[in-house]
Formats: sequence, C-alpha cells, structure tokens
Amino acid sequence: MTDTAVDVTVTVQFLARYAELIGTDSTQVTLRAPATVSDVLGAVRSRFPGARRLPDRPLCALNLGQVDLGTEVAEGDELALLPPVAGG
Amino acid sequence: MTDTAVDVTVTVQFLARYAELIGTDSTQVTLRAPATVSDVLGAVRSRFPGARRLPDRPLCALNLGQVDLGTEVAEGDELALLPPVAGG
Amino acid sequence: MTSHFLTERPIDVERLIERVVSDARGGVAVFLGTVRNHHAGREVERLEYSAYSPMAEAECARIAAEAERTWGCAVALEHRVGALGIGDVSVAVAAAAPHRDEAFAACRYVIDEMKRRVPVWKREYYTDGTVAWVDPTAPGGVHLSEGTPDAVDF
Amino acid sequence: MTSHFLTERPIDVERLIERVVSDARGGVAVFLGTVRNHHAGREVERLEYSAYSPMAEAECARIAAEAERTWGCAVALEHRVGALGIGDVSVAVAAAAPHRDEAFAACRYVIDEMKRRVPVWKREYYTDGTVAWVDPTAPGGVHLSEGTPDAVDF
Repeated sequence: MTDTAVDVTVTVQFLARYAELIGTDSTQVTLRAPATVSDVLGAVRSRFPGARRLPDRPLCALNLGQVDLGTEVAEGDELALLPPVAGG
Repeated sequence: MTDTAVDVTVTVQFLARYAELIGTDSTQVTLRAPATVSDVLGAVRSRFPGARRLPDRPLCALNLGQVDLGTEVAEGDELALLPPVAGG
Repeated sequence: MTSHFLTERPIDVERLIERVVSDARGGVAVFLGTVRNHHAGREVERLEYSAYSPMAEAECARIAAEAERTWGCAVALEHRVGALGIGDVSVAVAAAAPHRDEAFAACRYVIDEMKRRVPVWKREYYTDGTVAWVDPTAPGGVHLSEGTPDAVDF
Repeated sequence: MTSHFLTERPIDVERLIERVVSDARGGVAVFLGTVRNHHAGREVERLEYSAYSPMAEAECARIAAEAERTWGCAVALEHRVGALGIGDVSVAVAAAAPHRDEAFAACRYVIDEMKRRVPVWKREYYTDGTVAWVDPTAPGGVHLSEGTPDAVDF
C-alpha cells in the first residue's frame, strides 16, 4: 500500500451454471480505483466470450453479502456472480 | 325381542377423570323405551353419588360418535361420557 | 384397525416419515409434541395418557382422511398412550405432498383437529407429589386429584 | 462454523430434532425436502446440489437467528450438497418452541427464506440423458445443458 497504489484487484467467483457459461470458476480483475461492481462485470464481459450469456444484472455478492451494481469494490474483495438460487 | 320388550339396556362408559369421580369404569342402565342420552344420564346421577360432580352437559359419544343429549338410545348401545379432551 | 393410531410404545418418527414420503411427494411437514417439564405452574415429573381407544382410533382415521382429501397429500399420525417421561414424544404427525404449502397446511390441520377431537386424556404427576387431570376448559387448566395438597377443584 | 449447515452426508433427521427439543419446548415443527422423481416434465434420475459455501453458511446462520429471535424458539437446519438420488432428503428444518404456533411459524419462515436466499444450486440428470440447471426464474424452470436434446435455452 503506497501512494501510487491506485489499482484494485478483485477475485471474481462464477458459481454453478455461470461457471459453465464462462468456462472457469474464478478469475482476477484489476481496475483503476475507484471501481464498482458494474465495472468488474464489464471487465469480465470483455474477457470471456461466454459472459455475453450472463443476465444484464446478475445477482452479486461482495465478501459474502448481496450488493447492487453500484457498490464500490476494494483491494482484495471477493465478488461472486450467483445464478438464481434453487435450493431446498 | 318380543312384543313386550319395551326396555332398552345401554352400557355406559366413564372415561378418565369421570371414572374417578363415579368410582367405576362402566355400568349398565336399563330404561323404558323410548329413552334419550339425557335419560341415561339421569339414571347415572341417581345411582352414583360421585356423578353430581359431572358437568350438566358432559361430552357424550354414542357408539363412538359424538351425540347431543336429546339423541335416542337403542338396545345394546354404548354411551361414553368424555371429559374435555387433552391429547397432543 | 385398532392400535393403528394409538401406541403404547415409543413413537418411531423416522418410520412415520417413511410411511408418507414417496418419489412424487417431495415436501414433508412433521409435528412432534413432547412432554414438557412444566404445566399449570408445577414441575411435571411424568404423566400418563389414556384414551377411549375405539373412538380415538376412528377419530384419527377421520382426521387423516379429511386432510388427505383436502390437500391431496399422504398423512401418518400416532398418539402415545400409557406412561411417559419428560421429553418423550406424545404425538407425531407427518404430511407429505408434492409441495410444501399443502404439506404444512395438512400437518397443521391434523394436529389442531387431534387436539380438539380425539378422546385422549392426560394425568400429570408433579414433583411436589400432587397429581392432576389436565382439562383445558378448567380454571388453571387442571383438576387436582383428591388427597393431594391444594386439591380445591376436584 | 463452516460445514455447520451444509453437509455432503445424509441428513440425520432424528439428530436434527434432538438438537432443538428441550424439556421446556414441547412443540417441534419439522420440514423435509426430498428429491422428487419428476421436474419440468422430465423424469429425474439423480441430481447434484452445489453451493457458494461460505455465503450459504452465513445466510443459513442469519435465517436461523432471525427465526429464533422472532418466535423465541430453537432452530436447526441442514442442506445437503453433492450427489443425491430420488427420495433423499435435500433440506431439513426443525423448530422447537413451547407451543406449536411458534414452532410452525418459525419452521415455515426458515424453509421459505432458505429457498429465497441461500446460494445453492441444483443440477438435474434426467432418465432421457438430458441434464439441466434448475432456475425457478427461467421459462420452464430449467436451463438445459448444451449437447443435450432440446437444449434451446442454454
């Protein structure tokens, strides 16, 4: 953490069917701060062709709590993209 | 069953606390036909001192089905006097 | 059919559930009543359930059939009679349906109707030596038996 | 606390019930979800549940705490993950309270909230060889996997 550390690196988890669509379980995305969940999604869409099949507004959890797309991400955060749940 | 058989004999069951009040589990009551559940109750009250502690209108089952006090009884019927139920 | 719904032996909850589950009925709602350690302000040591057995069996069969017809489900139920200790299961109901709405509704109906209609009675033995017949309609909820302290209502 | 609510092993319903019953809590409501043999017009052969485990654990803990706080009851719940066959218990909830109103309400709340909030997913394998992700929001309720017949929606 220095004065020049203006990038944030976020781990992105693709769960269940989304892992199938994307072709991997997780990836790391580095963005110039400040960045939001929506910015991370944009980076994912540009990196993985399968990501075009994600919904426009997928369910997102940041560090295990549900968030909306405008939430700001921080260094080391874990962002999970969750298909509609189907437990029980 | 002859033309002179104008009496009906009913078995009366005293359940749970009522057996304790009356001092016995069951008795037989013979009445001149036609007779009702209420008539059987009257005979019980006059025979057993403990029956004065029965409620005025106890829950009654005739041959396993709930009945009211005006129901007519027939030869061989089983009338059960039931305290308020307390199962579960 | 006698002794189908009333049992003097411990209720086997797993077996009750197995009787209603099927490959097409994925939702199972179960209710268990167990013996509590307090009632009517006294500490319960043990209790005894008695029943007017033939009528209780018939009433349980009617209640189960009503629930099965109303909610298209499968129902199993048992009520224990005889001597029970604290924590013992006194009544168990299982209702299985394709979906949980029906399973919950049927299970709830059965336990409510059982408590209202099945001729079963409970005699409680308290740790202070008193004994009472439980009567939900009586003041205080019980009739204390004669010869026990505070037997004012018997 | 990890692996407290999710389990890869068969759910032990009796043990779940034992965890909530107490001498003062005489009413226990239980819900079991079991694997059905049909879904989305197809015959199910088996299925696999997967979870976003750390979040699922946290969400289950939150739901249980909400129910315990609201109804003054004790709650236990488990969700199975991994491979399941027809009839296997996939989810189990037990809620114990002094009286049945609270037990039923808490049990119902927990299963409803689990189905809404806990990140668990179901992959169904059908007897016709097709495979699908279950998605209650999708037309038909599933996304058929690529390479399987009628895989129009994947």
